[in-house]
Amino acid sequence: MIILITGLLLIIIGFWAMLTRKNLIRIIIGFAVMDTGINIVLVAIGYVKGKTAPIIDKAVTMAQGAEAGIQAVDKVVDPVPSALVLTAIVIGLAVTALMLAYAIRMYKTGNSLDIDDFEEQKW
Amino acid sequence: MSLVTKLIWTFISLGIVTIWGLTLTGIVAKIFARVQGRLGPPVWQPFIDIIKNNAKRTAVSHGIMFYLGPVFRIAGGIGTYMFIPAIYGSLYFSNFSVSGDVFLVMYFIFFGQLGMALGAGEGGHPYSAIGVARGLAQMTAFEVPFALSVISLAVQYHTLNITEIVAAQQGGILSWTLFTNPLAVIAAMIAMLGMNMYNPFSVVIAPQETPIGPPTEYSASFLGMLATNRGIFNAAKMVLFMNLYFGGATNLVEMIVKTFCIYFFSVFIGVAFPRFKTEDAIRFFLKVPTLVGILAIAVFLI
Amino acid sequence: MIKYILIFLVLIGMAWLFFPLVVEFFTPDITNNLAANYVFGSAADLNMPNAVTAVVVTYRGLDTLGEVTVLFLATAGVGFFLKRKKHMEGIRRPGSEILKTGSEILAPLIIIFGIYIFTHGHLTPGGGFPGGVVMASAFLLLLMANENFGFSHGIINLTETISGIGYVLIGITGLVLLGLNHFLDPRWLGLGQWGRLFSAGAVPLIYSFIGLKVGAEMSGLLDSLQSDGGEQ
Amino acid sequence: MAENILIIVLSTISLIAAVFAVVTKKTINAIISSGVVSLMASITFLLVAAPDVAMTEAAIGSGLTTVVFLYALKHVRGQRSSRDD
Amino acid sequence: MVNPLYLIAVFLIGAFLVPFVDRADRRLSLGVMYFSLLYTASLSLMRLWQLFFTNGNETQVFTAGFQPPLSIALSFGFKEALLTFLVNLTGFLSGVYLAKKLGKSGVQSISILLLLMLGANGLILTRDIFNGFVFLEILSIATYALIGLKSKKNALAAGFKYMMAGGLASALLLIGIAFAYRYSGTLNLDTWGRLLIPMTLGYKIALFMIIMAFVIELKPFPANGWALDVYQSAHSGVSSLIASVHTGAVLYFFYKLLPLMPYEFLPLLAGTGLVSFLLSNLTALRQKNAARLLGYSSTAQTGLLMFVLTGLYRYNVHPSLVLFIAGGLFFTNFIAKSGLFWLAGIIKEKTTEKWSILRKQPLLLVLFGVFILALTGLPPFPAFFAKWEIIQILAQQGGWVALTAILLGSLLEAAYLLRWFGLAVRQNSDEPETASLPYLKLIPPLIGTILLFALSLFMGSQLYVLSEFMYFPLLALLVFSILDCCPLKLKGLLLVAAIGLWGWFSVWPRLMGIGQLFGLVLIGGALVQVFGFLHHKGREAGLIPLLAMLIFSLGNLLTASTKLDFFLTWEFMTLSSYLLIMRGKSSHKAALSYILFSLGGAYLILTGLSLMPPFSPGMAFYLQSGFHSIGLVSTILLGIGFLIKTGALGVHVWLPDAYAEAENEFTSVLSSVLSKAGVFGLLLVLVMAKDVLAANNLLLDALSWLGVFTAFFGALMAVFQEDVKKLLAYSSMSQLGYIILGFALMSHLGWVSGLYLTFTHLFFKALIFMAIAGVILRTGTRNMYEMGGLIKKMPISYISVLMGIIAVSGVPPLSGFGSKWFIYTSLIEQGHYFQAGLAFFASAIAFLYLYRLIHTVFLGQPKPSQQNVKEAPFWLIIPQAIFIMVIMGISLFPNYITKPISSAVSIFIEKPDWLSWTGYNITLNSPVLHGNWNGNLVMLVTMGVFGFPLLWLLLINARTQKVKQFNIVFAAERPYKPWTTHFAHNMFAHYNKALGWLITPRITAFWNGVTEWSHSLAAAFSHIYTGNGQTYLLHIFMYILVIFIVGGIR
Repeated sequence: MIILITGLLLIIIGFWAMLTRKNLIRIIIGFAVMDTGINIVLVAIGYVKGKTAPIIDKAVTMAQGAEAGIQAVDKVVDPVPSALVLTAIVIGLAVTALMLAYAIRMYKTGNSLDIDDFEEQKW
Repeated sequence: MSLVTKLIWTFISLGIVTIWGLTLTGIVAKIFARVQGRLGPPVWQPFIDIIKNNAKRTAVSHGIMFYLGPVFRIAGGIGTYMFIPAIYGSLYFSNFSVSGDVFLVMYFIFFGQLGMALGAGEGGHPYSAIGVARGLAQMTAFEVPFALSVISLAVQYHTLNITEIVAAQQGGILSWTLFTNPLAVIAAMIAMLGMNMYNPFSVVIAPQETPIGPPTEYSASFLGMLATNRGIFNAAKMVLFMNLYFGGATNLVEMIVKTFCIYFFSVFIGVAFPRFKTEDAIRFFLKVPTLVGILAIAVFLI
Repeated sequence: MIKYILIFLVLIGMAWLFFPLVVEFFTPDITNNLAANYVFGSAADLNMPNAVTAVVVTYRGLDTLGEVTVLFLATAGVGFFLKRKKHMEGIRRPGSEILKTGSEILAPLIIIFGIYIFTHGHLTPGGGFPGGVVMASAFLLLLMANENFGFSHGIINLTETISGIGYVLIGITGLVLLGLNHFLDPRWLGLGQWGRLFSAGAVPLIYSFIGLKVGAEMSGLLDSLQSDGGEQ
Repeated sequence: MAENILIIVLSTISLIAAVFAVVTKKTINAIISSGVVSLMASITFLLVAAPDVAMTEAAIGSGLTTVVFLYALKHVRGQRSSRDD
Repeated sequence: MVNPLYLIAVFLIGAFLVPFVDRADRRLSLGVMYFSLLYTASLSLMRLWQLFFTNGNETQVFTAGFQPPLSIALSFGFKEALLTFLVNLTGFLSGVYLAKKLGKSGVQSISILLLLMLGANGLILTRDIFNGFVFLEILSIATYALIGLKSKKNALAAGFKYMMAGGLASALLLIGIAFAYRYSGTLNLDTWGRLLIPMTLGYKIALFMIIMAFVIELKPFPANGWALDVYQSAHSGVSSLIASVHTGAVLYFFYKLLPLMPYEFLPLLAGTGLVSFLLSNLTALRQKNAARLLGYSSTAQTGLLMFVLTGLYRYNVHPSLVLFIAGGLFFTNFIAKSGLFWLAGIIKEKTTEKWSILRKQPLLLVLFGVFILALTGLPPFPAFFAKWEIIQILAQQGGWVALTAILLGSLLEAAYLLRWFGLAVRQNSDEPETASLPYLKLIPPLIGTILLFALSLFMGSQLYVLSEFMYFPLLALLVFSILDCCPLKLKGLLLVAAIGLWGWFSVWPRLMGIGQLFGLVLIGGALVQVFGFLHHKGREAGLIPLLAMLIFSLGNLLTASTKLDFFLTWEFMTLSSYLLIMRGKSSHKAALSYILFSLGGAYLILTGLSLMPPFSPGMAFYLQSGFHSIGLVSTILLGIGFLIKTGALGVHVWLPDAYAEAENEFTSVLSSVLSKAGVFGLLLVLVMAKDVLAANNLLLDALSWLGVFTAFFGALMAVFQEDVKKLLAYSSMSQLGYIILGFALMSHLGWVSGLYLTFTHLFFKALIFMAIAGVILRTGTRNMYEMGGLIKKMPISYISVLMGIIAVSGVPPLSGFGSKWFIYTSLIEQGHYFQAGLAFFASAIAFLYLYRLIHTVFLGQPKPSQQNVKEAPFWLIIPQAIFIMVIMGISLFPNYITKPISSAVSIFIEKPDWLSWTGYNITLNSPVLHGNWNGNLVMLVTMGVFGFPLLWLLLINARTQKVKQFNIVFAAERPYKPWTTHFAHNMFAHYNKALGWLITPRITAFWNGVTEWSHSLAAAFSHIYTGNGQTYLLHIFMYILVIFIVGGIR
């Protein structure tokens, strides 16, 4: 629960940064914070009270193969959100990197990092 | 009645009406002169003019349309008369009124005017065009009360057929439209003032600034034809008014008296009033007479 | 000013939007059906202890393929934006002597550690992504230490291409060997013995390709980023 | 219980770091603190039984992302003064 | 079955391979790209083939050998196959288009393009929501990267704004997916759809966030500023990809998500779509930048599609029909929009004003026209059928708000698109010859056009039972376009022959009664006038094909047997006439107002038709109409729609300019023939609305007053025109007013008068227009005061005009009087006395303008500059001669026309006993009115009274002295501005003084006000697009919250 709230708060802080910061890099940091928040939310959703990680090692059961699976089912948390988060993290990185590349290009062509300097097209 | 007899009687009727029409013109000219304190031309002056004009040797023509203009004009005059039954109950004086009803007559009046306007147009004289423009403009305006009045008659008598309209007015002076539908008569009579183009609606001919208006360029036999038409056409119009509003005529004398009286009405007004400008004339016709015309219809709707 | 009020309102509004999610949230005691199936299946069908890996590499392998692609895309995109002009290498500050020496010793170790992480992805936490990143960090270290460290683009490209195509081909192998519905099915290779490195079918192979690819991509990304970024 | 307290502490740190990342004047501080947020998150992940995620988050989220940011910052150094700096 | 995974694998391998092979040669990597795109397109095509010709029941494929929901499933059914085919083909075309740019920009861009296609394909294929998210990210990131292909500041800024919006959307999506997974326990769409999950608030919010993420990606108004910037500044090839591929894929996934959404979301989404459609189109009105304009149009179309997918469910529409509609709209937009973006890239001119250089490039112009017309929703393009179906559904089920919004939006869209088209086509441009075309770049739009036509044919032929002759107009267009390189005269004669044969053997036998009469007017009238067009010296490219299309559609209008047939034909007619008007020298503004009013009218007609019960195919529409009875709403809508075509007062604004600016000969067709199509429609309405009208007397009264006011004001406005064609245009309007007046009486006599006037108006108006066409051709001016005395130079034209004006004015003995007589008698007979009075006034006013026309042009003083004017060319004389003969014929023997009309009318309104023919005498013996008219006798008497004086004159004027026109008793100086003293300049100034106040252009001012107002509104709306990325982000947030609150989800 706490984790979930933390995640959502991080997301909103990310929104805040996106909406108020003028520096392109700071806006991107806002996105990064938001991404982290989302990841936290995702993991929080997968958590099951008192269960261990979905890795069937000796701590979970000594059994092997199918039997291990039957025994482990009740003892581990949901692996799906973890899998999703893995993907989300990587995608987050990809987007962040691309945005930064954009910011750099914009800086080179427009000689500014201020988002207010990039509003030539409108209406 | 064979076609030949019909044609012969038509010619007789036409002859009478021409002579009467020209005489009427003469009388009016005389009256005008007397009112203005002049001696004036003799009553038969129009006949003299026509003969003189036709006898002229040289005529100037600006082209075919110019040549045809007077023909159109007189054809319009004669045609108008042809489509009106002159004397009620007389087979011989009914002309070709079976061709159509009062609308035919109203539209045929335009025939001559249009042709004349075109002929004058080819003359190339600006005065002609100005005169025509004024005449047409005024015409559109006075046609409105007249049309309303005719519609009122159609409502009243349930017919457009002139003969039937006259028939409905038989039986004493009180069954004339003049008394059964006075509003329509008022509207129509005011419209007639415009039609006859005497003062106050004489700006079309405008003797002062555009010498005699449309026929400016015409001379010789053309002018003669136009003058002839003036007689026929005026008489035809008077006959029409007589038929529509004053009980028609059962014999020639009645016809002559009635048409004279009707014509005299417009002359009387013409002598008494100054001239309107075109736009004033238009405004005038579209105000009171039109309103009267509308009322004339409205009384039948209530 | 109005804008700031609006922003404030919007943030409050978003919190308000999220609020019911929090209110209705509770930490459950049991996993749901799908999760149970995954955990069971990873052991039973795939002979793989790490259920997360089973989900990532096999059950939802297509996602991971996409994920690798996203990374590839980002690298390509960054490379595209920060295109290196020929002969316009940026001048880097040389690293300190200690860093240089240290990096020479550490880099191979880090690379080996990275390889370990992704090859054991089906057994222990970790896998291709962290492994790849660890490998890339070795590259980063070298990059920081040596001013003239010219990493051969040929090698990066080759690694990327081979591992990428290899990944796809493994997927297609499943399709060819096992049938229509078996894209990315690792079971065409023997499932092996529980808990061993060479078990769980082609999973270690796949994760290796992923690791290599991620490593190469991250390296490429860093390489592009540290370059001067083209004309000014 | 201890776990919960730890989680609360971690959450608090990450929230503070996040707010700092937004309000700080210097971009470099913001980058570092956003890395801290990620790091706290990855520790939290360890606590809620998601070691795979924790590793990835640590490596990518807090590690690589920060490096990428720093490299980007290097490119735009000498920028015209921006309002947030 | 073709495994969809091959699509994905091919793209992936291609993308991974490209950087490697690029080391060898750039061309090699381009080759890999083309191969991948073509191969995947052919895979999709193969799949389509399979689905059609072999068993195609199984559509789902799983990965990793497990059943969903464990694994990810992909679906590859008909929809997916078609969509991926289109997407991949477009991808290939874009690749061709971008070849040069990609070759220069580096190997990464090639990979990125391939991955963009991968994302789109994956998004279309996948049945897993998270997998969808991954593919969406691939698609989006690839798009972001490609926007940077143009390394300009604006493009980069736009790309960054796009990334901000896209990043926000993905964040929402991810949060939504996480929470939704929490409730559903699955990510597979099919499994999910079968679950019954209690709709708690949290679940709803999760779903809301998921769907809103896609809504944002679909760029709804007003949260779409970033998208517009992108469209404007990105490379046109990339913009085209975004508008087609990106939007298409996202939309399809949006569609896949809909079954998961709670019922209450759907109207909300429909509403957002509708708002987006309407307001985007409104805002676009002010846009001058071509690419941005396309952006607005694209967002609008997406909005409409959103509405169709989400809004139609509530009308119990079969899902396949919804798909059909969406498909029609989608494919049209898909191809046309990408085509336009491609063209925009080829033209390289930013503002729409500059597009007039297209005139010099006929091929480009045709392509441009096809795309624009397809987007406007004109037939035969798929969007037409889609719109037809939408309106059918909405009208029948009472979705009036949606219907109004869609039609209004469509009209606005047509306004700016066609304005653009007009700018491109207009002739008075002096741009230099452009350099040679980039032929490689021309391939994609060319193939797009072919595809568009193929799809149109497919939709039209496979899904509707259209009568085969419905295709004749298109066929004619095609055949004569092929023949277009032949000499004009040959083409024209071929056309006459073709229409003659077709009319006689095909159309005529299928007609009866009123149909035959209108057949004579529409086909016969047009046919005769074709000759007039043949006098031109050049080839007149495009003229004959369009004319053929027009005349064939006029014929089809009569034989159309279903509602769709009728409307399709109506639109064909509108389209061809619009293009013909565009041929005028500076007609683009006039044509625009023509097509806008026409389309507005067509939309009303469409709505009205939709409310009517179905008509059975095979039996001509007008015959069936007698047995149908339609409701009040339908009556009014159809009535107004057809009245627009006739140019009734209030909606006449288009008429004078369109008539004046069209080519002279075509003006004649417009006035004499085309307006009769509106009359025909009006007649149909009156037939079908008999019951309604009987119950609502007010309606007929209103119609009759409208008719008489049209007649009156038309005449009055004609009086004050200096431009001869405008004068005649207003005159036409006036005459059509009489026709309307006649029909409004709903009596036998009234209809006879209307139909009689329909005929005579054709004869005399075509006659005058053809003659005036010759005059304008010879004198080179339309201002009457610049002409004069032409009677000597052009006597035949003069005779034509003379005949014409006598007939128009209604002066006996010519046929015009018949119409007057019929109209007055029928009016009085029905008790419409005041209308009769006003009509009389109007017909008196007609004398003014008619005199002005004939006098100023043909009489009076000849102009020195027109000394060498010759008679009109032979080809123009032909129709005049024919019409003169016809007029004389029916004047002498009116029975040949009055009797058939009366018997045709008696099918619908029985002939009263009191109306009878004795010989040539038409007698009216109604209890309320007696009257008679003997046209034959009048003619004979007139000839007689005309003949005698003429004879007399000829006799006594043996020696008439012929003088020149200048030989008059008049002299004056030549002032500085000669025309101001010309008596014919401002000829009826006194009339203007008296009655001018009646014609102050209030109605024009009203319509101008409408235009002005909508433009200001557009400006106001467009100002929300401040260009600031953060503001756009704020818009998105506010948009989401507003929808959340408005939707009452919480």
